[in-house]
Amino acid sequence: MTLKSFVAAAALVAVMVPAAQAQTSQADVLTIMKSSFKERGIAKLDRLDQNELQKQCSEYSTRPMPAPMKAALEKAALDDVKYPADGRFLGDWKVGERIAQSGVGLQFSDNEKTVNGGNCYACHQISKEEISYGNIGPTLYQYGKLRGNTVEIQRYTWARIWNAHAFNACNIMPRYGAAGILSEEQIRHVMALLLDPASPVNR
Amino acid sequence: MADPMKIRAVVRNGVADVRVLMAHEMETGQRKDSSGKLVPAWYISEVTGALNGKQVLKAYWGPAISKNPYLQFKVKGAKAGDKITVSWVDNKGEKRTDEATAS
Amino acid sequence: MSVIRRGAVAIGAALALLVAAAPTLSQAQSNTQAELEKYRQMLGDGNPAELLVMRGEGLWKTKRGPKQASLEGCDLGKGPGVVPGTYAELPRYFADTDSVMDAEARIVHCIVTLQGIPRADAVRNPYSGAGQRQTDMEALVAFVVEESRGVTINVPQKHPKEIAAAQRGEKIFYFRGGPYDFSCASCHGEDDKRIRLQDLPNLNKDEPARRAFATWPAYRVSQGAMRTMQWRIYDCFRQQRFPELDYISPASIDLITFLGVRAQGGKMDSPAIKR
Amino acid sequence: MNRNRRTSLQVAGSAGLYGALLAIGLLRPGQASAQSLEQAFKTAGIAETLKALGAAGAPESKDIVINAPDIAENGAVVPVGIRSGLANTQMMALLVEKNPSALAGAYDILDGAEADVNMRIKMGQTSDVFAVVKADGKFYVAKKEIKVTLGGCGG
Repeated sequence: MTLKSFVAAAALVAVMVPAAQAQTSQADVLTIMKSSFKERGIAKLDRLDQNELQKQCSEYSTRPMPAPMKAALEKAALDDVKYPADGRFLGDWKVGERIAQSGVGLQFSDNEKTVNGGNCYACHQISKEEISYGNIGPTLYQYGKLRGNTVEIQRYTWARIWNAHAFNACNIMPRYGAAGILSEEQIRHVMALLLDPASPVNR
Repeated sequence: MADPMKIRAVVRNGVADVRVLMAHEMETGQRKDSSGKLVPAWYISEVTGALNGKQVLKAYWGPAISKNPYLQFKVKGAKAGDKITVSWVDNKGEKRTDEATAS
Repeated sequence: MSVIRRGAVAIGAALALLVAAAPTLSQAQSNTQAELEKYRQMLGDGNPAELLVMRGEGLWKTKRGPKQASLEGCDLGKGPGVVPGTYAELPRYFADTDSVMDAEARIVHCIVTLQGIPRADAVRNPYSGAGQRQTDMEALVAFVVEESRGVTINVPQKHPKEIAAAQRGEKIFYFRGGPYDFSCASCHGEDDKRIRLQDLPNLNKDEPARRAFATWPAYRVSQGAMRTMQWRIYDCFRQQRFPELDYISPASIDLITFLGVRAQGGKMDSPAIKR
Repeated sequence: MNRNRRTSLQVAGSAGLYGALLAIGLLRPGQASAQSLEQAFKTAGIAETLKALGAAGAPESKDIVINAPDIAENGAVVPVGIRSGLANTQMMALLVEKNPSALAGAYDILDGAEADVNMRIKMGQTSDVFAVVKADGKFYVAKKEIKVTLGGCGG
């Protein structure tokens, strides 16, 4: 092998090895993280301790996750969904709208008394009246009108809000029910915003 | 003492385009501090602009002008080398005057 | 490779959105974007960070601290006393501390070593609060970064510690945690995404990564203050629902190194002005 | 507070004297308008504020241009310009209907200045803004809606 072709080959290898798989280990990173953050108020250091889902989703951020692993994460997420005990899925869409608008809660600048918002408009279009909406998630405008308000759709939507990884492991949406961000009652109100025929979403 | 202003005056076709940045909190009087106490209103209440010492503009402001105020105005009959002077006074009586040469 | 794949996914997603959105809504959205562009352009006319740059320059040249020295002898990577162009090549490895430092860590180092101010004092309150005068640290950073305006970003990857920092930084970028399960990539891994109406740079892509790095520090009109790159990272983690990031901590410098390397070839345009 | 405004007021004399000077043409109307402004800065709503400015019932004019974006990304800083094409423009003011006090700023356009100013204002919410112009002793208005949007994912 000539020096020139060796250099070219080495360069090729360098390009092909994803940087994420270089010598830095996840353990090194966790050590660095833990030494760089401090707890403040409600945000304790244990927030850096990743659960299985977080760990695997981080690991496979830059390369495809093996299908069986993805399926297993999705099954675990779906099994984890807690449906309302009394079978009541829908609350008050007006309260749901306020929850969808609010982005506070769980930050170190919040406290125990802060009522968590759903932050829905940060990522989704929902009602047509709110022009300041994000597009990380799909539009939810006319969500109920397009899908109907059947029990199946209600159960599906509930599960999607509770733990969206049930349908697409490692997607971006927070696990509103599973991670305790919103209460069961709050989720009912958000459900109503999406599904109630009287909600501005469906009018 | 108040921080200096930044004044830029550029002459085109005999008109000086004057842009001024002022360092000021412009407190509305409606904000609460971390202990929940109302922070008193504190804002620039008057600004004057002058060309070679002759007043051409007088502004009266309330606390609805943004923090670190920006003001742009145009002066007729100006040429490069002219002196543009801007002065402000706030509702506590603090004041500041700065000068720029038009280019 | 992953960049290309993600790009393709993003294009697919964008097409799906185009097909799905009703014409009236997408038209309203483009009007919104045009008006926001006008808003941003009008802001660009006068950046209050210029006032802070003037203050920072004065502060840089003022004799302070127990040693009554100015910061004019500070070595920001191009030798003692050289400020122009340095920000565009930071973070970098410094032999005197045997570590990779970003601009803010290096300025703190100079405050401690040249002026004799205790480190704890230098890093105590780096960010100004609501209604407070901007901190000395913010003013100094404003001055230093202004001296690199127009300079090409060239964050070095020569020393093994520089390479290791960028590698750890990439892992931190993808580290999902906290009650929201967010990583940096949750918001900064795809094209043309927004939170509310704020555009999110896709930091996996050259152009947006360059633009993002080039325009921090920036004057944030929503806060009435110029914010530094350290603050940008700190506040992203706050909104990710992580604990509080320490000022100039190793993780922050690793992440900034990764972002700087991703931004290679961009031109510094800071302090910028943003919402 | 408003020490400086009081000073202007004293210079102009009492309101009665000011009016008398105006009437006999010794003072240019629009100049030293501090006396009406003192009150105008305290009023809410457009109608009350126009009244305090002495501009109640002013007609709309197409010669007044409000230069501002339709949408502001943040209410803390909203860039707004007023330009008047009306002959002999003496005073220009900007009012925000839904702010606690409507009057944001007023400008005496003296000899040597063009009737063209740009400023940045705070807006608490989406609102109509009004430009009030006094030209040749008469008042005119123009209006424009500016939408103020919410931002970020932590608020």
